[in-house]
Amino acid sequence: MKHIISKIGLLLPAALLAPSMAFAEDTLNSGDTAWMLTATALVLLMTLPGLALFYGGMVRKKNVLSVAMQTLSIAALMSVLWIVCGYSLAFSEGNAFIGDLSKAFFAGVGVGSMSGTIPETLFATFQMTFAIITPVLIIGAFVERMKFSAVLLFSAVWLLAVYAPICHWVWGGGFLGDAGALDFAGGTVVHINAGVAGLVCALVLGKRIGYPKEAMLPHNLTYTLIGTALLWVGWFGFNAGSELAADGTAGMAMLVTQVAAAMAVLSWTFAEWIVYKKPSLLGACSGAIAGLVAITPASGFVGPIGALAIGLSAGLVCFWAVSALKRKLGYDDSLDAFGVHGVGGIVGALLTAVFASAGLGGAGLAEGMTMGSQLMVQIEAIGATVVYCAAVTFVLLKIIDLLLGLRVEHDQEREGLDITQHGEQVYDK
Amino acid sequence: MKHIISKIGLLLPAALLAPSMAFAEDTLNSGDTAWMLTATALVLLMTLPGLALFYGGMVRKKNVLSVAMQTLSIAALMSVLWIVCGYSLAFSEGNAFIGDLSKAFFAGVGVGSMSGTIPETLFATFQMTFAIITPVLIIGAFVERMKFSAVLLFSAVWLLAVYAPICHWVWGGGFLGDAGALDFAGGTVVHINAGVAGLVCALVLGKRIGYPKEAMLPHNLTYTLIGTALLWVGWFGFNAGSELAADGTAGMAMLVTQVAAAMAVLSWTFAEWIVYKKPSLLGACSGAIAGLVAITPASGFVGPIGALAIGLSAGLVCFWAVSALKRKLGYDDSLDAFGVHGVGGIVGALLTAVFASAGLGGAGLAEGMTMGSQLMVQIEAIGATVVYCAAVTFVLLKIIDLLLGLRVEHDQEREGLDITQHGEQVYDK
Amino acid sequence: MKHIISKIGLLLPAALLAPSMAFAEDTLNSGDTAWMLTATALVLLMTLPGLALFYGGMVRKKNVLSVAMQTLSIAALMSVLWIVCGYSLAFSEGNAFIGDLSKAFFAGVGVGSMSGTIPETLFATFQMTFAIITPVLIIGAFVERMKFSAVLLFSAVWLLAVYAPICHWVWGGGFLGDAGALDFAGGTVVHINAGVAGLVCALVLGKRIGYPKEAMLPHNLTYTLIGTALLWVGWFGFNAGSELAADGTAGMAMLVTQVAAAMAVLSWTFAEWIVYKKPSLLGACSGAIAGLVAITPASGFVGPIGALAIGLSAGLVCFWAVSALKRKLGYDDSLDAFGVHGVGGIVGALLTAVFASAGLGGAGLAEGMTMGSQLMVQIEAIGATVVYCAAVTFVLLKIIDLLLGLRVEHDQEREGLDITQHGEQVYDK
Amino acid sequence: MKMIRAIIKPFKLDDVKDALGAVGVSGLTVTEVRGHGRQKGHTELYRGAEYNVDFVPKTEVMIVVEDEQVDDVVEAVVEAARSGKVGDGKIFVSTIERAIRIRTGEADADALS
Amino acid sequence: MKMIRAIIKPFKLDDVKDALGAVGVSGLTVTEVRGHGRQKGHTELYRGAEYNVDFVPKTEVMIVVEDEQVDDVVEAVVEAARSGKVGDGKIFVSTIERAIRIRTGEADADALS
Amino acid sequence: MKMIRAIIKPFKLDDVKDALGAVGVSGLTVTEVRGHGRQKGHTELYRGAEYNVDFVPKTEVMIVVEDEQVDDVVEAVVEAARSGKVGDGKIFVSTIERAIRIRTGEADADALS
Ligand SMILES: Nc1ncnc2c1ncn2[C@@H]1O[C@H](COP(=O)(O)OP(=O)(O)O)[C@@H](O)[C@H]1O
Ligand SMILES: Nc1ncnc2c1ncn2[C@@H]1O[C@H](COP(=O)(O)OP(=O)(O)O)[C@@H](O)[C@H]1O
Ligand SMILES: Nc1ncnc2c1ncn2[C@@H]1O[C@H](COP(=O)(O)OP(=O)(O)O)[C@@H](O)[C@H]1O
Repeated sequence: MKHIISKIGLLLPAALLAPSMAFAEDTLNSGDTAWMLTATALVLLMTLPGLALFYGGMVRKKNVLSVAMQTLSIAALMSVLWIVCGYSLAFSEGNAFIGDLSKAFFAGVGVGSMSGTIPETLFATFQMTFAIITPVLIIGAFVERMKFSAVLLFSAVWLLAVYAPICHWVWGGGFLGDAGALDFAGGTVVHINAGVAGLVCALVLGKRIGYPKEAMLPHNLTYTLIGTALLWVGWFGFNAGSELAADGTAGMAMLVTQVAAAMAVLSWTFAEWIVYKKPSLLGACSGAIAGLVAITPASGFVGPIGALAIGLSAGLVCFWAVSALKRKLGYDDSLDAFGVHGVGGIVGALLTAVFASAGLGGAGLAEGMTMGSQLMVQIEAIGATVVYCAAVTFVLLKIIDLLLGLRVEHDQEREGLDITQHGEQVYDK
Repeated sequence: MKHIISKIGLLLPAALLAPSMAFAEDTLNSGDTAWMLTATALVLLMTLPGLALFYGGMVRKKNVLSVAMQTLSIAALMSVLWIVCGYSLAFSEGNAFIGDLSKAFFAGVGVGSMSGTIPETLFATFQMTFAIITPVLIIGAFVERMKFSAVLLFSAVWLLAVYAPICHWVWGGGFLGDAGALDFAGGTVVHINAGVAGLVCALVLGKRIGYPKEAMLPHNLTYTLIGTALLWVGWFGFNAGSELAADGTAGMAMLVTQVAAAMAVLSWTFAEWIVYKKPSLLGACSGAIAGLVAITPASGFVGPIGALAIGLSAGLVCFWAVSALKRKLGYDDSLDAFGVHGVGGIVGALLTAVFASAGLGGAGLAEGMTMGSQLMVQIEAIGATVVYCAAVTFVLLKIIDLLLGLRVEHDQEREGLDITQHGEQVYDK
Repeated sequence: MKHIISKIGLLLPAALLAPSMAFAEDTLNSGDTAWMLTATALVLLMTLPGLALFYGGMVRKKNVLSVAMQTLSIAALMSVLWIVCGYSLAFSEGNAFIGDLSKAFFAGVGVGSMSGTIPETLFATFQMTFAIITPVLIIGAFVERMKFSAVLLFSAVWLLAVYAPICHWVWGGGFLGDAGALDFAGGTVVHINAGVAGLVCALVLGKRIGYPKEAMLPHNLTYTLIGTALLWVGWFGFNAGSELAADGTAGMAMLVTQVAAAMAVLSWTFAEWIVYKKPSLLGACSGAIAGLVAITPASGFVGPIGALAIGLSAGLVCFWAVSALKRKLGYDDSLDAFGVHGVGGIVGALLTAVFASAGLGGAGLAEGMTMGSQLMVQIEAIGATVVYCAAVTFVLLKIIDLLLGLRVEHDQEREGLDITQHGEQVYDK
Repeated sequence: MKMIRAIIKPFKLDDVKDALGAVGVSGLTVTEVRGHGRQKGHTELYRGAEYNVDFVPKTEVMIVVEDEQVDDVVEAVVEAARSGKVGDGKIFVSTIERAIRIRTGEADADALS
Repeated sequence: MKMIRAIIKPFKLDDVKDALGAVGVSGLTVTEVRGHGRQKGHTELYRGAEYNVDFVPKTEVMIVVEDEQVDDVVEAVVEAARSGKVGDGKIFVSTIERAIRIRTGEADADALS
Repeated sequence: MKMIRAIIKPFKLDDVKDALGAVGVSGLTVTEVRGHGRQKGHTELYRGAEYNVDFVPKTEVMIVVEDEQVDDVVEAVVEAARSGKVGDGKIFVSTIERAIRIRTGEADADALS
């Protein structure tokens, strides 16, 4: 989204001059607006029902509804907070680290406000769907054991204390964007951020009772398949939508998104086939998500060859992360929020520096950047995100543990969160 | 859609002058057309599979397929009837109460016919998806007990005798539109209409055997969740599509749709948490739909603050309607077609008058309207719809009862409609 | 897509003159691009998760995941092959029978390359989704018994040896397109092609163990319903997207798609109601797909009346094909790839010649064509496709049988492909 | 002690449970089963292919009681589960030699709650 | 009367049903169960984590017949359910003291349809 | 031979299986059931309507062993399945007259693997 932001920058004064309740007909492009309306719907589809099903299918039957409920209510809560002050903290001018409250409650954002060639309301809603999915990604790390009240409180505070600033750093005019960090659609802001937060959650909350001794098989892999497919389709909105226009870059972003996802399905599947003798659907689904994560930061900058390379790497590296690495380190990141989103995001952020170069089919680096210097900027962005996110997430969890307690009681965990937290069961005759 | 209709009115002569089989390149806006193609797909998604799953997940296992089959075949039947004469009755000139048959079988509607900046075929298809979903909403009131043949006959006649005229009143040049009733995307035409028809169905058909003594638990809440999510995403097409253009109002409509739905999820969830001690997924899903229903009439007229207020109210009022009110009155509106769509629609129609005013962040009322006078117009529109819909629905049901009988036999109801009406079972090994 | 291709032909030189990495701002239409971005997402949705669920719901529980896995991994493999050389073979100049390798690895296709009014990357991705769905349609014929390795190898070779040439014949500048064959969105290229290949697969692989003696009931008809609905909605992208623009023809294509699908639901349902006494959901779903298949070649050429006729015919003829014809001939086309896609595609291809004529509400035949001569061209296109596809498919299967073996072992088939091929089970507690 | 297993129509479960409660039985275990008997199942049609579905969904209610309660229990079940139509089901009675309550280790009569 | 419970491989159910029909048994009740025995289950891998799935899906067929029919029934089931591979299952026979047909109240031999 | 049927809490199944392995039992058959007893179920609320869910999910473990093993098996199950809370379940023991291994036709003691 980087270079778009500067476009917006240029157009912003014009938009501000326009009377806020009238159509600024001169700058609105109906084609771009049409695409962004669609892209916003697609990104929401990723969370609802995409992630709810992707994650919900992987937990045990007694916890399916709790995953769905966490997804739905986090989505609702983030939407409201985005209106209240999240958008303002991320995208108003502020300083290099955080925005200000000038747009709290969408003050001054009317029907006629523009953001580049699209209405600002639409830009804000599109961004809202990113602010929704990021905290929901984190729940993959702590499902089946965290209290519902603690989940809500954690997500709310995390949005304001971690997501909004990092989003500002990269896309909102903050120091990482200024430094030239390339993150087209959220490899750093969304995926590394959520992955690292997930890892911290997994470590602070501890393992599920019985892990890893008891078999904790996915309850319904069809749900996981549906979730994967909707995430994939929705990701077109995520990546090609981050161009904020219906143009050649959006077309290329869609193409490379498809290619990287496909290649990662193949690399994960074949790796599994070779190592464990059987290629599994869960593996193929995991590969798809890994590829989609990794192409996210790169999607506006690389070409099909870059996408093949990124997909290939993401499939192999994430496969290794969730099977070998996780087992070795022994934490219980239940649905691999870190192994897929954290690791895949890092792979993508680094390879963006490589394959963005025009020589490898990419859109080319900014003037004065070399592959090496770009790589340094990417590492800086990853590093800043990892350190800040890990530290603040840790502190937030500790505070919430004191206030509410993080985990449900032993017997509640045994009986399942659906009945004990929500008073419901997923199936009946 | 109100003010759009007048836009169309202005453009219509131009469109009619254009030779019907040639492209009227001068007026077609490809961006608006792109968005409306998408919006049409999104609204169809609300019914297929959205409503089929939302409703199907809430009935007992023995009736899941019957809900799906009713949804699918009503959708098909309404589509064909819309071509035959439904569209013409709703949207051709006619008089203040009903259109005429000048566009029956889409006479004169060709590839080059325009409706504002989009092809008329597209406008008609978009409207068709509204004519599909409205009768399907009604089935929520009578599932698990109505004969399939009676369902089809009722839906067909209801479309022509109730939906088409009321649609004409509000959007087709009829008396309610002329009076200045605000119904951007169908709070009155779709939701109040369907809700009231549902209530009449529930009263005429009577309770399900065993209601309310036997536990009638939702068979599969995952289906309900998927349905809710697809309804939500599709609703972007419903509301932002009702602008019939990709512009600032569409962007705002999408934003307020998201905000109201989110706020209603929270208000229903917290109300349930306080009253019944546990926040349930079914509650959160119900809240989402309630909020979406209530923002529907308001979506092109209010701002984010209005959306927060409308969502908050809808969640609380509908929660009260389906838990306290329904129990008190004792009818068996099985899946709360009235409690959610009827009541939510009324809440929305009334609050539209309030939050449309510029002082509260809305787009402003028409010249000469005050909040009070607008409220009176809204009440008039609600009143006309409730009375006409209730009366005609009642008569239709009584006639169909004589012709075919409305309810399946006692034993068929016990055994379930899937086997007895459709010869199928939902699961097998 | 026929007449579009010629449009592109005219525009191509301009696009080629444009510097490949810069925006060719003068020709890109953002509205058309917005619609095609959406349409591409919609067509992918048809396969993932559409077809996976449509087919997956109809097999037995022990094979659900294998269907999903085949769908997902074929989709991935076709995507990568499309980049490598599939797109080039289908759409580069070459000769009348096949393209060349000039666009292998998307050589020369950059951010600025145009294809008509949209980016070429987008055109290629849209076409990729067609190349994905066609081999996946075929699996319906051989599910529950084919080896996973053989499935992958077969799909890969079939794409290059059968799909790419036939696609070139019709849309890529080949002899059928030149002869004036009408195939707007893939009746011949996609559906007849997949249907015939499926029939050959069913014949070469032979029947499933126990067929037709044992009851092989659909495992979960809800999945089939979801799949049907997503196919339907996605088909709007397939058909209206094949216009490659957001214009009046796209609007009409969407309308006739809806009408034909709806009419076929009704005709299949009522046929079943009369013949077998009960209208089933599976019948209604099958009817929807049959109608969608049959309108595919016609969708840019016919009007609503033509669509009603095509839907009516498709519902009845396909109903007869899958119930009477299949039983008589005795092959085990497990999920009716031939009965629905092959037969429906032929019905549609023939009726396109009839209802494209202006007198019957269509867009009119090309200059010099009569209904009779157009019918002859259609028959030529069908004939060429059937013969070539059947012959090459047969040879490929025989070779793969020698190399890998086509069928899983007897006991593996009994136990199910999920466990034996993929080491997974669809449900757990 | 006797074990009474009643195979009944699924929708009669609520009535049977109430009837058992009325004769003082509070412990029971329920299993979803499928049955084949005089009630012959039915044919289902899938895309024109006719399949015999030979098994009808039934519910098995299993109750262990002391010997003197058997007659009451059987009678209660027969009353509550009867619809008079074919397929109403069967009751089978057999002997149980020991019963143990896991929680307390109580045996036999004391174990039956 | 005897109760015969056969734990068999699920895909053998059709054959067993037919074989029972051939020896004059028409009433039977079927339950989905999971079994553990010599056939040891298998390991499943989910994202690299290896889990033992100790239980294999089995089908229990329960038939109540008069004493003199037991041998025929056992033989029929053994014939029909055997594949010769480990996991073919077991048959257990026990005594039933009373049988009642709910619909008519008929008892014992008359109750077995 | 005796048939031991233990109705236990579902999440205790792994522990029970291990405990049975420890006393030399390797064959067992498991069924998902629902139980009603002192543990009374709970109410669920759906859109404000309160429903009694009278039946709690339970797991039935069925083991056939030779007579002399019964005590060990019962003890093992009691140990492994006890949580001390209401609803821990019950064990019922009855007599089996014949056992046949389908694969080999072996009978009785030999049939129990
Ligand atoms: N001999 C039997 N052994 C085991 N189960 C039986 C037997 N006979 C009947 N059943 C069970 O009882 C159910 C009802 O029996 P059925 O013959 O259909 O009705 P009815 O007893 O009313 O004549 C069957 O579906 C089956 O589950
Ligand atoms: N002692 C037993 N008690 C209860 N069920 C048993 C027992 N032994 C075996 N079974 C059941 O029989 C099934 C088949 O037994 P198994 O030992 O795997 O095969 P086989 O009998 O062919 O050697 C098991 O899966 C289990 O359900
Ligand atoms: N008399 C009985 N007959 C059959 N099953 C019983 C009987 N009593 C209890 N059960 C089964 O045992 C389970 C546990 O019994 P319950 O009374 O809840 O706990 P506890 O035995 O710990 O007091 C019940 O859910 C039911 O499945």
